Amino acid sequence: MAKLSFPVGPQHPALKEPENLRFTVDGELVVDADIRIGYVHRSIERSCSERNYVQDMYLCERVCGICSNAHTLCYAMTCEKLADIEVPERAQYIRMLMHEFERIHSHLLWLGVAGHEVGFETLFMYVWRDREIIQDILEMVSGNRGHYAMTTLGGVRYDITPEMADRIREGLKVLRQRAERYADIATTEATFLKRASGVGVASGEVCRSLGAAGPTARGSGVPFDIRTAFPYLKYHTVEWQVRTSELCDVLGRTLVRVLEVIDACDICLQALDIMPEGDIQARFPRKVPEGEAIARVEAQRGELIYYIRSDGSDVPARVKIRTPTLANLPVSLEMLRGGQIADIPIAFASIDPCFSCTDRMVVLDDAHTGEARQMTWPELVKLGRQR
Amino acid sequence: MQVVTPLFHVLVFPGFLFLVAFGLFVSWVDRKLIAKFQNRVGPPILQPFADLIKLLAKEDIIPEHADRAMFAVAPLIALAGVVASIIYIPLWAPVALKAFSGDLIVVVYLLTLPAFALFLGGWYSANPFATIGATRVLSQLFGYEVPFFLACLGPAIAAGSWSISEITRAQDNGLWLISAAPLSFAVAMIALIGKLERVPFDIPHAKTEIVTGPEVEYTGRRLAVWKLAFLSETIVGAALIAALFLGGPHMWGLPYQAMPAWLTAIVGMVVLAVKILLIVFFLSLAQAAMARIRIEQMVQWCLLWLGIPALINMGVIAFVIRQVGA
Amino acid sequence: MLDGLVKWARGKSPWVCHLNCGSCNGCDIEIVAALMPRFDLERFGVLLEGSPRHADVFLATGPMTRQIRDRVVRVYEQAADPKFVVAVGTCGVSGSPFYPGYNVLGGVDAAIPVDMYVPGCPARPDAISYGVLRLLATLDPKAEALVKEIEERYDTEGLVYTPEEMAQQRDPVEGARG
Amino acid sequence: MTASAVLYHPVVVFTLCMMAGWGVYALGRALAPASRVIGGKLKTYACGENVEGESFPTAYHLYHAAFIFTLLDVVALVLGTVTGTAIVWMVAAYLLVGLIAIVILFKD
Repeated sequence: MAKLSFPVGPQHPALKEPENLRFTVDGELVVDADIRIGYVHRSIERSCSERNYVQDMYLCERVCGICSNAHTLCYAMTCEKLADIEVPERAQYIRMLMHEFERIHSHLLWLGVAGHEVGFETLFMYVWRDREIIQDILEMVSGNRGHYAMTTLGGVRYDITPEMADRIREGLKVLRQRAERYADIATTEATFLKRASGVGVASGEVCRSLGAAGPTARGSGVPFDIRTAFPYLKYHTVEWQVRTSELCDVLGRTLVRVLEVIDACDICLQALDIMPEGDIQARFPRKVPEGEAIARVEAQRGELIYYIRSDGSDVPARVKIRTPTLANLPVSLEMLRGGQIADIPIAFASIDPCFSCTDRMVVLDDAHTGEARQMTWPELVKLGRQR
Repeated sequence: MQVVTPLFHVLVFPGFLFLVAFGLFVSWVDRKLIAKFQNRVGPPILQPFADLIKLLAKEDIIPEHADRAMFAVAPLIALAGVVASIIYIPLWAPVALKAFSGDLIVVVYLLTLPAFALFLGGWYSANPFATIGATRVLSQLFGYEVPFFLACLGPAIAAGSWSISEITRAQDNGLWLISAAPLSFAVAMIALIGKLERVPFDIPHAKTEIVTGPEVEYTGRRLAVWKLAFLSETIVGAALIAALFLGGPHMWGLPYQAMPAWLTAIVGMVVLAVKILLIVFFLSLAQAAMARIRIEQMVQWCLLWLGIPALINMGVIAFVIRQVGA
Repeated sequence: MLDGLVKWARGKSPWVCHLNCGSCNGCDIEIVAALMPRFDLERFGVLLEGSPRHADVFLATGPMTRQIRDRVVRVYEQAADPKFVVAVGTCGVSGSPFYPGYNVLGGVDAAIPVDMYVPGCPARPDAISYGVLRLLATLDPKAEALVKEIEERYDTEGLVYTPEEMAQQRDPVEGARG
Repeated sequence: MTASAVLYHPVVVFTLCMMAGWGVYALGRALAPASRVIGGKLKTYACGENVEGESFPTAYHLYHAAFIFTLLDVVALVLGTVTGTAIVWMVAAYLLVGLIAIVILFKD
């Protein structure tokens, strides 16, 4: 029988981002899946070595529009390690609040998109309506609906006033109720279950061996979370637990995310109560001492790692970003193979892919031997812009 | 007159123009209802009309590898099949414009034409997404068509006729056939969702999977004709179910004897319109409340949970008739 | 008469298609947010279409990366006339802040013609709605009244730029770069 | 046959409706701008990528559903043409065929 091969992306309604998946199908059955990335490669890592530490902050924030705060947080933590700066207590709490706000907004966004992928438009609309609550909170605190620019080197830029805290509490209480309702819908709606249960299966074993991160791994029963494994900020001062699910399918990942929204609300409510008064910024030097540092945070999609090497000037010698989507891609292809065409969008979306985080560039001298070479900035510009 | 009246009926009222106009209105009701269910404001009343005019005024593209004739004719077949069947469905009186023994079969088969046309249009678009969509259209047809047919046969056996007009007239006493064939009615409603390819059975058009399926390559006026075919199909399908199960244009309690002929016609039309809108309300509700399922789930589920109830209901009716008849 | 009808219909029924030219997702989620209950663009007849063949208005986001350029051009070509492009977000307008990067060719207009610019990082949903309405106002005189009403009630200064306004804004920058 | 009987015949009605649909095309042709072929406009839409090939045949795996559909549909059509008391037996036979078909379908 003829096998049909077709591309999904770069412009496809299921994908909000340009990436190219190529499928070979036998009827409705996916025989093979392959992925081609690089459409969103914007030369960020290299550009970081062209700008100073403060400017890089804004560039790293724009790696991704959904997890922008996780990127600035991780970047700032790395720089602070390099410069050996202690961040004030209150700033750490505010950073944690922002981190969790962003998790709420991102998980709700994902849940809505998951509804869209399986044709459940009403869930999509409802979730996104409720997501506006957290968007309002973010806007109130930082002044923008996305790219909050809240973290700064040595602390945070804005304080949370008591009036703000009250409004945050109100909003989070509503959101918590709504999240419980969505957990209920996800586990009881018959058509949603038909599409989520047993779809995109990746066992805990597979997730471990292919290095999956974040909710993708936790949805397969791998209880790994940077927030407990390598504690940072003030997570040890609040009560919460690492959510896992043994279902190993889309439903498991959905449940993990919805429960994490509830947890995030709890974390924020506790943090607002125990937050000490005090400074929100420490002074950060213009030049950073020579050395290298790594920081890792649990972004909403999984483990995010920043590596920075400093040569003692005000410009980093190298910034390297390892994003969770890159770690999750091999698992996602495992999920797609052997599935059905209809499951492609939801199974692929279940890792919450983010290609703006992921795209890299490799220049091969010789495509057969795979020999790579080093290029200078002008050479790169010439290569990239030539027509 | 002998020529003009039928032409008027086919092309203007209740045929082509009326069906399109009413279909546009009903599709606005549908979109508005869904918007309300989803907590939104929804489009203004003339929105479907504006969409239609805009589509007509767009450039027409035929992809280079598509079969030009098939690509052009497929939407027309779909539209014509749907519009033609309205002539045999009772609209303002319990008798249709043209009734003959077996017109139920003709209408049911005319209503399968859009599915076949969609298959042809998709297949000859020479596009991978359209091809997958086209095969899905056929697979889905296998799922809903038999239950729909069986469900329509329920009232036919109860009324002892294969003519829609006869079946509608049999309900003149106020006893709607939904009472005799409740299972068939439920099956017909669900199968209608499959026929109209709406959520949860919008599998051939699944936007996030295969873009829009068979009509992915269609632009401008050809897309407009597809849209017209789909929205007319909603009306005709709903009118057919109303005629078979809900007494068509008839409403108990209304003093038909005391009314002049023209008034009964208007009242009948309004009653039928209300019934159609109720059925559309059900369709919108289903669309708002459910996710799309997969094609093989759909086919299995339909044959099992629609086929068997329809068969059971048919068997019970046939058995009861035999007892009464004996 | 027919001409007026067509203009009215075009202004009333913009089906949008989302075109990501290498964006960071920030503007993309705000575009989706504009379709959601709070802003509900369907009031103005906006429908999100998947296939560019069905679309009238492209909402293009992001700096034009080298890899995506040819694909974007092809998708744009495959849409039926008349078609319009709204560049959403500061990256879509000029490629900033990625512009000096080796793989970034500039804004959306580096590859396809743009009919309206909506700056912002990310562009707000209300700004995107306003940008689409401004675009429609150039098609349909009736939509113009709506835009006037909005401009009277809110401060819309600098939310949206037409290509002419953008050219004026840009000139000094281009000079500095050149 | 009178003129009205001919004009209400399903085939004639169908043809008339086809012509009405053609009228919609004609109206569209009058309203739409002339087609300009530029670049890859006529190329197959595949998410912006280039796909090779002039047709995309695909495999099919729901043959059992197709088989049962054909079987039941033909029998239902036969049913539709019988009248009188024979229908009861026909329905019984049909029920039997239908149930057997469904058993076959869900056997595995």
